[in-house]
Amino acid sequence: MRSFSILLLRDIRVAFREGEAIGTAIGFYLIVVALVPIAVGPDPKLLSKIAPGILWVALLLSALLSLKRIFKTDFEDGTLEIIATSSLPLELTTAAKSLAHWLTTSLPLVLFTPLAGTIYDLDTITCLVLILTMLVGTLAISFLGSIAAALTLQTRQGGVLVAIIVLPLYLPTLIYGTVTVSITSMPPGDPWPSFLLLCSLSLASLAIGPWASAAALRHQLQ
Amino acid sequence: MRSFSILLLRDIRVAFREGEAIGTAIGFYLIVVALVPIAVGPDPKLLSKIAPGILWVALLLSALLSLKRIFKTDFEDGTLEIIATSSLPLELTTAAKSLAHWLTTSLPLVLFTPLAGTIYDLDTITCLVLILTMLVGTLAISFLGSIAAALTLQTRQGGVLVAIIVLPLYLPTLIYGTVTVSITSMPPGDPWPSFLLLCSLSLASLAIGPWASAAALRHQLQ
Amino acid sequence: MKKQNLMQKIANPKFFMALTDKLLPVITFLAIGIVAIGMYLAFFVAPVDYQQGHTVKIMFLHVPSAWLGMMGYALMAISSLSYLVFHHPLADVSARSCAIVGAVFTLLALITGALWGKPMWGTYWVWDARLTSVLILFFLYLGIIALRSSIDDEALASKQAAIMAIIGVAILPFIKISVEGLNIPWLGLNLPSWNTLHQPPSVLRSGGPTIHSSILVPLLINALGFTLMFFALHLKAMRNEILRRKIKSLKLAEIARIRSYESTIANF
Amino acid sequence: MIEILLKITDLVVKRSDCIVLNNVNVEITSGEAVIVTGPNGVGKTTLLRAIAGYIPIVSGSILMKGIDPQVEISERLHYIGHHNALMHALSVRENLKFWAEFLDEEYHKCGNKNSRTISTDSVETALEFFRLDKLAEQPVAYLSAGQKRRAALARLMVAYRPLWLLDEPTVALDNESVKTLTSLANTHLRNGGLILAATHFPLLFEMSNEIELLWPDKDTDDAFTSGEEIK
Amino acid sequence: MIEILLKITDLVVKRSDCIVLNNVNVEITSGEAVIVTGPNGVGKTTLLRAIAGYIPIVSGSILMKGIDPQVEISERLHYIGHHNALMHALSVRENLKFWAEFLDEEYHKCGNKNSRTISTDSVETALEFFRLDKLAEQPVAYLSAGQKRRAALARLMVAYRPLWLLDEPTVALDNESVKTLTSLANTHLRNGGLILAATHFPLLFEMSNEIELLWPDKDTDDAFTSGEEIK
Ligand code: HEM
Ligand SMILES: Nc1ncnc2c1ncn2[C@@H]1O[C@H](COP(=O)(O)OP(=O)(O)OP(=O)(O)O)[C@@H](O)[C@H]1O
Ligand SMILES: Nc1ncnc2c1ncn2[C@@H]1O[C@H](COP(=O)(O)OP(=O)(O)OP(=O)(O)O)[C@@H](O)[C@H]1O
Ligand SMILES: [Mg+2]
Ligand SMILES: [Mg+2]
Repeated sequence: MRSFSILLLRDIRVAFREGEAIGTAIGFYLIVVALVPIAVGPDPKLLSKIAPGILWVALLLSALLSLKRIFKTDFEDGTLEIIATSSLPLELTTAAKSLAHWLTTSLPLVLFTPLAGTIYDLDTITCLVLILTMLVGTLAISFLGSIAAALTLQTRQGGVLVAIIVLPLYLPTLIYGTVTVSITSMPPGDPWPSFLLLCSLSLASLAIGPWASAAALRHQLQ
Repeated sequence: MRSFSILLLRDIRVAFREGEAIGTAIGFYLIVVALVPIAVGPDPKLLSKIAPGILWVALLLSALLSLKRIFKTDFEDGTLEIIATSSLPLELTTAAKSLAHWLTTSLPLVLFTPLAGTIYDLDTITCLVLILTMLVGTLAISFLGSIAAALTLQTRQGGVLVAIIVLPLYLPTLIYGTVTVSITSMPPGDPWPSFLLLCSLSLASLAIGPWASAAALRHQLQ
Repeated sequence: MKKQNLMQKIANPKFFMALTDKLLPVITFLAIGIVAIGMYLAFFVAPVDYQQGHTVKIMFLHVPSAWLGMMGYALMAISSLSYLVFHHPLADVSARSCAIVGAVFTLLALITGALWGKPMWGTYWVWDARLTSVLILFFLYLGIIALRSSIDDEALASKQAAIMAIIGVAILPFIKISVEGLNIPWLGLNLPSWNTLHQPPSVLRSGGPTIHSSILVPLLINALGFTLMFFALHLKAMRNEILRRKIKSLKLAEIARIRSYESTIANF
Repeated sequence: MIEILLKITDLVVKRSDCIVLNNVNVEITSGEAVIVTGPNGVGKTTLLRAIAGYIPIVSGSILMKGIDPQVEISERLHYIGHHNALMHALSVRENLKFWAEFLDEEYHKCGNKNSRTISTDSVETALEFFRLDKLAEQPVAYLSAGQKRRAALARLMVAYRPLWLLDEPTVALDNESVKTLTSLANTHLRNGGLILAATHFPLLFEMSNEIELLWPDKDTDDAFTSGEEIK
Repeated sequence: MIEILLKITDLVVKRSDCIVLNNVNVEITSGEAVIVTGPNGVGKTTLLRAIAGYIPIVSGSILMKGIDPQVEISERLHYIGHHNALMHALSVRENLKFWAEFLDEEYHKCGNKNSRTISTDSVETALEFFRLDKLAEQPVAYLSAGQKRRAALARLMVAYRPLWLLDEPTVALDNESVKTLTSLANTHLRNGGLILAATHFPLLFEMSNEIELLWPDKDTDDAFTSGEEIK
């Protein structure tokens, strides 16, 4: 699929070009991470206790808010219409765009988690597990998110509405992600089941996401 | 200023009309509030400890993300240009729009805080103080926020960059808001100074906001 | 051409380039020299703190960079203001350079501070007022840089960044207040310092420094040296920016020529 | 009827540091229309936006005689640009009502007595005049390109401004609607209005001078040639 | 050169459940251009978008003979709509390059042998043809209305598609550029291409039939009168 990769590359280029999408997502992530302790108060024990949860939520939010970008611009300037006249099935178009989003947003966020971790002084193992779960979980974020992005294309609401629509879909991911971390951090208990469940969730979203968002897009092109 | 009120009313009407701006903001707020316990784990003492901080952050974020709306639509469909050809000074235009944002977004969020509070079982007094501080603090959010909204009008970045630019400006509000609450909840200590500071911060933003965002807008009508 | 006063002279980019061309090496040399002296005093003359051990040496890097991080912002705010008022490009160039250099020094303060925190407080980071407020300062720098770089139209970007910088200057008093609290008797306002572990200022405080001269002297020398280094970097960055704009304006001239060239086709 | 004069002298305007308008001179008096033509990218839109006060001018002057000096020029004009300035969420009528109230009120304040006061029923007149009355309740998002354009043009009727700046007003209009627009413009001219229109489409206003913007050429720095009358 | 035939029979299309197109019939053969005219809001854009497959059709059929049946019609056409489909952040050249690679590759896959393969230097040709070569490096955001439109039209050259759907292609174009477009269209027709254009502006293509869409009147449900030849 050459056109798949062309689309992917172009989306990545645009993501880099357009006001450093990546930088802002990371910035938002770090800021949320920084806000919580300021608001909650500086008790280190308390913080390291809530750290994994907060980091997950922060990641979720900052990935979410960049979701709108996936289709919005292309839709408004008519690019999506033209892409639809190519032989690349709409399902693959959405897949390419979700993948681009994962590469340009979710992945960098995950890579910045260690830094955030030190700020909450998480111990190394917990931090590693956290990153691992995030790597898997963010796939679900990008691919399920594209559905909401497609659904909310016509509303001028932007990121917030997207968030509301997809957050329920993310709950399982969030729950099993954090559960896996918390189990590993306090030994009695086997993290594998929940981790495997997490993986299967991501796989499922890989399968469903592109298809569903393509369906959603078709109606909007009128 | 009749035209001021006309603009205000029209903005409010649009806010209600366009994809339920208000609903989405509230939804986002409640979801974030609901996510944290899920992610952090259901320990009541822990939760009620972090509650005020989390609620404040959630409020901040959900108000933030609707900020983009303030100018974006009007700018893109050329309405702002025409408004600029009226004798209503641009400063008052921005003031009207910030005020509309406060009425249609910040205020409803504050009113939903008691509900959120029950999730974390906050005691009544703390909850009341929290709401009071939020009422004052959100003014700063809407009026400082309009600056960021105006500054980022030309960037295709949308909500996230707005957040990054404006969050540092909010921190004082956030800090003195939460400090006030925490002091009242654990008696030794006088909450007034920090509360007064909070009020003065909001007043300052009322004065600076419209002026600065008007300055930022002027350059963009080109 | 009419007589200019010194300020106007310096503000003229050509003259500025010529001037800094001479000045820059001198400043750089001085900076390196003084820092060398300061560091020598710091490491071989200043006494080893009985409780902090050798880690106290970090202070000589940490404190100056912290000060310069804040000074950088102040300088940027001033430049920005004068740009909005006088529309002089040089002011904008200065503001832009400040953002980058200032951010670097702030980052330096954060890193050295964090490294110092490990032995002192047992953790790299605590959510203490001073640390947090400096972190915010850093975010402010980043936000301004991001804003500038995410607006295509450079003229617009400069103005927007300037406004942002001026609004953000509120952070500087906040860094102070958060640690030292705020006490305004005639307002009946007495704000306790917001929770802090960090050293209260002992040099920049009303009522004179409170630390022993054997540490104060090398500290101040270092501070002087780093300040010079700051300006060296700042001037260098300004020169680069000016050159970059020269190139860009040449490109634009090319486009202008082309637009008129296009007319020759259009008129056929 | 008071005589109004718009006088633009030696106007120089930059677009991102490259000079687009170089020493442009235009003069428009009451009852006169000036039509700016010229190749794409020569600076028609830039000229209109500079007059409307959106783009800061590098040098030169834009003066309007015959209105009270307190009032900004930008408050005495209608600008119809490439964008339609319609809120897609609101219906056509709601959009026009908003503009009527918002701009109209302005007009009262700068209180120029000797011309008709605008009431909200002017909205209905405008709707009918542009044959939008059937579509009045539709959200703007549902209109066709030309219908949107007509709704934008209807703004000219709901509030009185002496100077009209029209940037390619006929875009997407069918011949019928072009006639409608022309007749509207002519009545405006007869009432002593001023019109400055940039277009590629031949517009037949009464009393219109055509003016052609040309590419600046190196030797002369006068980018402007006043065209011949075409009454 | 293979004969291609686009056959639209008894097309019925709804827009938010009110019938816009009622029993429309059009036939276009290789080398022929059909120009759809009609008042605003009669359904020109709707017709084009229905053919491009954006709007689901209620009844009737849209067939294209002469292309291999596997391929969707939507993959054999260029659609130039009201939007320019240009990324404002990217430069003109980057935009065209993207379309060239993206659409071109499609073309190779459905492998229609007997027409020239498009290489990326087609981008340069297109840029020169529409006199955009000097502006190629500018971000699209900096272009004037007409320059943007030209960049959009350049898409027609960077990838070969037999059927062109042009919705008011001349919007914001100066006469010069209209000529450019016309000559491009004519070469396309000579190479056996098909063109369906909706416009209010008289376009002079070789071999073009004009067809006028009329408002559906209550008694007869045929909204369509096939217009006379104007060769
Ligand atoms: C990332 C962590 C840190 C940050 C962001 C930070 C920031 C600052 C700042 C902004 C100042 C200038 C204060 C003023 O003059 O108003 C300062 C001074 C100072 N810091 Fe830190 N600091 C950090 C960690 C530490 C640590 C761990 C120590 C050692 C206990 C320390 C000791 C000092 C001392 C002694 C001064 C000089 C205060 C004076 O004499 O004015 N800092 N720091
Ligand atoms: N998105 C939409 N939803 C509902 N109805 C629509 C929509 N877009 C257009 N319509 C209606 O469909 C009809 C045809 O619209 P269309 O855009 O096809 O007209 P058109 O012939 O292109 O007019 P124009 O010459 O102004 O472009 C119009 O009456 C319009 O009100
Ligand atoms: N936002 C902008 N930033 C920088 N340059 C611009 C901008 N908009 C337009 N330009 C440049 O200014 C010149 C004049 O643009 P303008 O829009 O005034 O042309 P125009 O006469 O309106 O053309 P058209 O007939 O296509 O509308 C063009 O060469 C264009 O490249
Ligand atoms: Mg124009
Ligand atoms: Mg149409």
